[in-house]
Amino acid sequence: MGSLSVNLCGIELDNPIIPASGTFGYGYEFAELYDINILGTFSFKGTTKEPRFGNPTPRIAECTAGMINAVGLQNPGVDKVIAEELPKLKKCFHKPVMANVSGFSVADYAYTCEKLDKEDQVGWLEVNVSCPNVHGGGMSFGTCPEAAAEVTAAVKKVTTKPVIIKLSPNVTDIVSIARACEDAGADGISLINTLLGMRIDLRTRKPVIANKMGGFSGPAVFPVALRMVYQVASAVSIPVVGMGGVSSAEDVVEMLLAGASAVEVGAANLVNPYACRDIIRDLPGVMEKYKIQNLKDIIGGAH
Amino acid sequence: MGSLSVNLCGIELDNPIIPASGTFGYGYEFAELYDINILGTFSFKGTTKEPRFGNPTPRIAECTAGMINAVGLQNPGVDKVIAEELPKLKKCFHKPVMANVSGFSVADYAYTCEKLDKEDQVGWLEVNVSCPNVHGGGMSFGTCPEAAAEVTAAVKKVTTKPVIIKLSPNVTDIVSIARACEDAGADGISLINTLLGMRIDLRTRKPVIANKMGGFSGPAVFPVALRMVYQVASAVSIPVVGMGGVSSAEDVVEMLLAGASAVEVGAANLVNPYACRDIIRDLPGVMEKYKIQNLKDIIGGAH
Amino acid sequence: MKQSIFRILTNVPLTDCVYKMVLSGDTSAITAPGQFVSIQLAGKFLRRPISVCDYDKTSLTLVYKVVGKGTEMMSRMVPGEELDILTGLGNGYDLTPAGDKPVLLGGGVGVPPLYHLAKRLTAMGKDVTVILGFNTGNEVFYEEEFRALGCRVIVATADGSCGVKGFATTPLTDLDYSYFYTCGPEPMLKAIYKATVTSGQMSFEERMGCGFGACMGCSCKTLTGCKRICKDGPVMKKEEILWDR
Amino acid sequence: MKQSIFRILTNVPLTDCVYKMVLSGDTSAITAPGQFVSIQLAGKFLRRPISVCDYDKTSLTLVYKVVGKGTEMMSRMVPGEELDILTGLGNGYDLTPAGDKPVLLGGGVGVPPLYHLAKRLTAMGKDVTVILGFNTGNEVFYEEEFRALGCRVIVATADGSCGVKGFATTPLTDLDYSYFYTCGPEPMLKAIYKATVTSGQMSFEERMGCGFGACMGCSCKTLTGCKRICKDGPVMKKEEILWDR
Repeated sequence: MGSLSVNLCGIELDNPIIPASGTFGYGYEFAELYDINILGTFSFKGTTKEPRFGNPTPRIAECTAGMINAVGLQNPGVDKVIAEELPKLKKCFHKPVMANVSGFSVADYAYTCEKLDKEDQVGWLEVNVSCPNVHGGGMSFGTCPEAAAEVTAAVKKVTTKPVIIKLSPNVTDIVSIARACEDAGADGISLINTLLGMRIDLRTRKPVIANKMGGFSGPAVFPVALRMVYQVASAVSIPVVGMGGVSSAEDVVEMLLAGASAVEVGAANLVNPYACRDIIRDLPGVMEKYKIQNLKDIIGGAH
Repeated sequence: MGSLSVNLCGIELDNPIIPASGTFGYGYEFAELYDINILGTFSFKGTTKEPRFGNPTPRIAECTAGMINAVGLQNPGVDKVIAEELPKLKKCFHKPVMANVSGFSVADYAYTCEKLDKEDQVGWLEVNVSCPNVHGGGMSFGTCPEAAAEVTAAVKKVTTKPVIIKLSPNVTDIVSIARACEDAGADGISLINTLLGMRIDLRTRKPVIANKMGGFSGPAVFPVALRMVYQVASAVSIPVVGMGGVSSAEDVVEMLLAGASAVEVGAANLVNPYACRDIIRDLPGVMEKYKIQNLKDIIGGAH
Repeated sequence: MKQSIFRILTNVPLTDCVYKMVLSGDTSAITAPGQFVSIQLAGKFLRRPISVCDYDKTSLTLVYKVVGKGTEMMSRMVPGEELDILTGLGNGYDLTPAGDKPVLLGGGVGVPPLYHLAKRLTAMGKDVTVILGFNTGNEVFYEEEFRALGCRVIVATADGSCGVKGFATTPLTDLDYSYFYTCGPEPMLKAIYKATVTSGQMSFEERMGCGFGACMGCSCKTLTGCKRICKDGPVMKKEEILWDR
Repeated sequence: MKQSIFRILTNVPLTDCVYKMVLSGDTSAITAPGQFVSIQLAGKFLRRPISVCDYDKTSLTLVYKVVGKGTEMMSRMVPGEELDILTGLGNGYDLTPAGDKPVLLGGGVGVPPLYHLAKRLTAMGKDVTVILGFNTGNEVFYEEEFRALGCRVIVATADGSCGVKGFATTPLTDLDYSYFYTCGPEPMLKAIYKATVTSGQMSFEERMGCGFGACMGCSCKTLTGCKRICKDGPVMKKEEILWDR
């Protein structure tokens, strides 16, 4: 049997499967369901400088082949994450983990990244400049090349760990933003974050989500995600982490062919808590069906 | 029973249902299936100055809850449309029709619109500045407020008919583009055109579509479409025509609540040729269920 | 929590829009009354969370109201059909503080989770009173089922068309009880919070993403910190509830 | 064109990956051999276009190859299940120019639409030769069915494991025929275009959007202008074909 291993910014992964931030908590809830050490790694809940409760509820709306969420970066804040969550995480996960960071100013991002940089188990910093659910926050950095570059440069100054910038799909020109991050020193790009979406309740005639709009994810967004991964992978020379609606081993292979070096799985974890385990189980069969020896070999194969 | 009628740029429609351009030809194929005069109106196949064969095949890729097309504005050119298609259309459709126009330069748009302006049956000009499938064409106008405004102004000069600008969703700030069109004299905005998407064939390891990428439509895009309709409707004072994944009478009501004055139905016509007939048939029942007296009354109701 | 396949044994209407579905399958993950299950439905992205009405080693009883396309789909299912279900979700009711004369208050579709609770409390020899609140008489269900357990059952309808005229709180005034358990719409829970003179437990509802604590979609603030309705709830102690969430 | 519901009567494999499905329903919209139908499948957005193998007033026979998830779904369907089908799509074969000794050439899954054509031609008293091309012997199907119609049947396999070693064109060289009809993969069609000495008709394949001429998804250039494979085709006259499309 061939190899599932891939390399992400110098760190070898047993396989390219990475549960996406915000769909896997800090890991330990899922560790009750299966041994999460079978994962390539996972990206933990988006962490900010200060604790956040997030947005009012309802925060969730269902859509055809997907869902909208407007959680709004609920998290206990970086100090509590380091003091309380990471120790629990360490007990059930023994590989380098991806630390997902959000902020409301360049200084915020730098502050939080500098603290997480000191944590041995943190293998990568995934810097989210694309949260659609915080007003005047995250997303504005991800919709302008200069701002994204500024955040990238500030974070690179405070860490020696690989920095992966997570981009928003709600932009006219994803390539210019990815290039700006690469030029500013980013070690990788991950995309796509959620598409800004909305639903209205016909009974109440009001938006379903208290925050009106939210981030749309699920299989419905896969073709948009794949297109952007393909565009960015052909424009930058740093690794790309593909995500957006990935729910099967076939989707993973399609993302790798588009140019992704690894693949994050998000909404699928919420409807099937065993989604990532199942994908890892199914990959060898799919590789055999499509005559793929090693997953590494097909990265960017469609270009 | 209440009324289904709505008003679009001064022209009364029996109901808000409008088959979208490129999914209904010039009407007569569907006239063999049902009396298309039950429609509010329809937007005919995108017409350009010169004849176009369009893109090489394959032009179609299937997705979860949607499809990608890369037809590339195949049409016989405005002269032949006026000489051959409109007379056939006139035989089976007796209401004002929406003329959909694309171009590759501001002059193109003006030329084609000026010719169609002289056709009595043309009620509205829907100017497509958002085709994702023609290189250096259509879409570039739709991703920049100044360019969209320039096209709008040029078209307004050559016609007295209502001009509706059809916008692309593949932008960072849909509102600024809609406002620029309104300021340039647009009588209405229609959105969304398709999202740029892609699929890769795992067997061939190449893009499914010969043109690599194409326009993604179908129920999957509905939440993004609804969000943009809501944003634009609250930012402009001209009528908005909502479209994007609409497949049921419930979807139509949701679009009206978001602020659409009328609703275009696209991909649904391709999988169910009777989709628009069925939606019109189902609307009274849905109105009764949600206690809606007249459809006009609920336009923008969710704001 | 456990993911497994259940087979429908029966699926019958109790009222115009409330149905009772009995399924056979592995219920080993269900540990307390008041927990819920989450059901995958063909063509729907999110699972449907439904409270557990009753269960034994091999069977599961769900009483659900048809409110949308998903539950309507469920109402059309027939015996023999299979469903992918996550079981053992949520914390459920804690029986230890019940005392000897607990009262259970259910409003509309909030009634079902109280049934297995009543079964357990009566089995413990408690003197159980059940108050069932509905809008009108033809919405009433499970009155006889609770009686058959040996509970004192009081029905209250807003329009007085059946039982006491009023709300679930109405009969409380002249009732002697040691503790309360309730489930129902939030306005009713607020009224019960005010009307009750003892401590108790309340089961809450919220739009959920995952149903098992991963997505933070159903978070709420309490006097003891942030809680996830799906994982740390749906049952909360009266003492920790913060209404202005 | 007509949209209606068909009920599956039988659905059996003919080879490892080719299945024969017989359905009952309203076939009144089918007007010529070589037309196709378009099938809606649960969970799939686009319909699946499948050529008509045979039909009478009340029944429809489809012979299809499992190539993806959609056709695999079809292969698992059982008698009694219902399908939403658009019938009477495409132009179909024109029988008038057949002459008295027509030859029919089918390649792999291109064989089925030739069956009803052969039935009609033999019923007209024509002397029909059918050449069936496959890669290897265990892929061969419908040889006996064509014989039962009274056709002369020649099987050709690329590896020679059954019948003549070679392609569908191989037996043509020393065959006397008045006209040809063919359906199969494009490389085979090109070979037949070159090898045939008479006029004829060829049926083409393309990824389709709607299947009834609305979306321009399957357009191609011909010597007589732009054509839609789904509506103006799938059958084209040899004389109008432009290979460099």
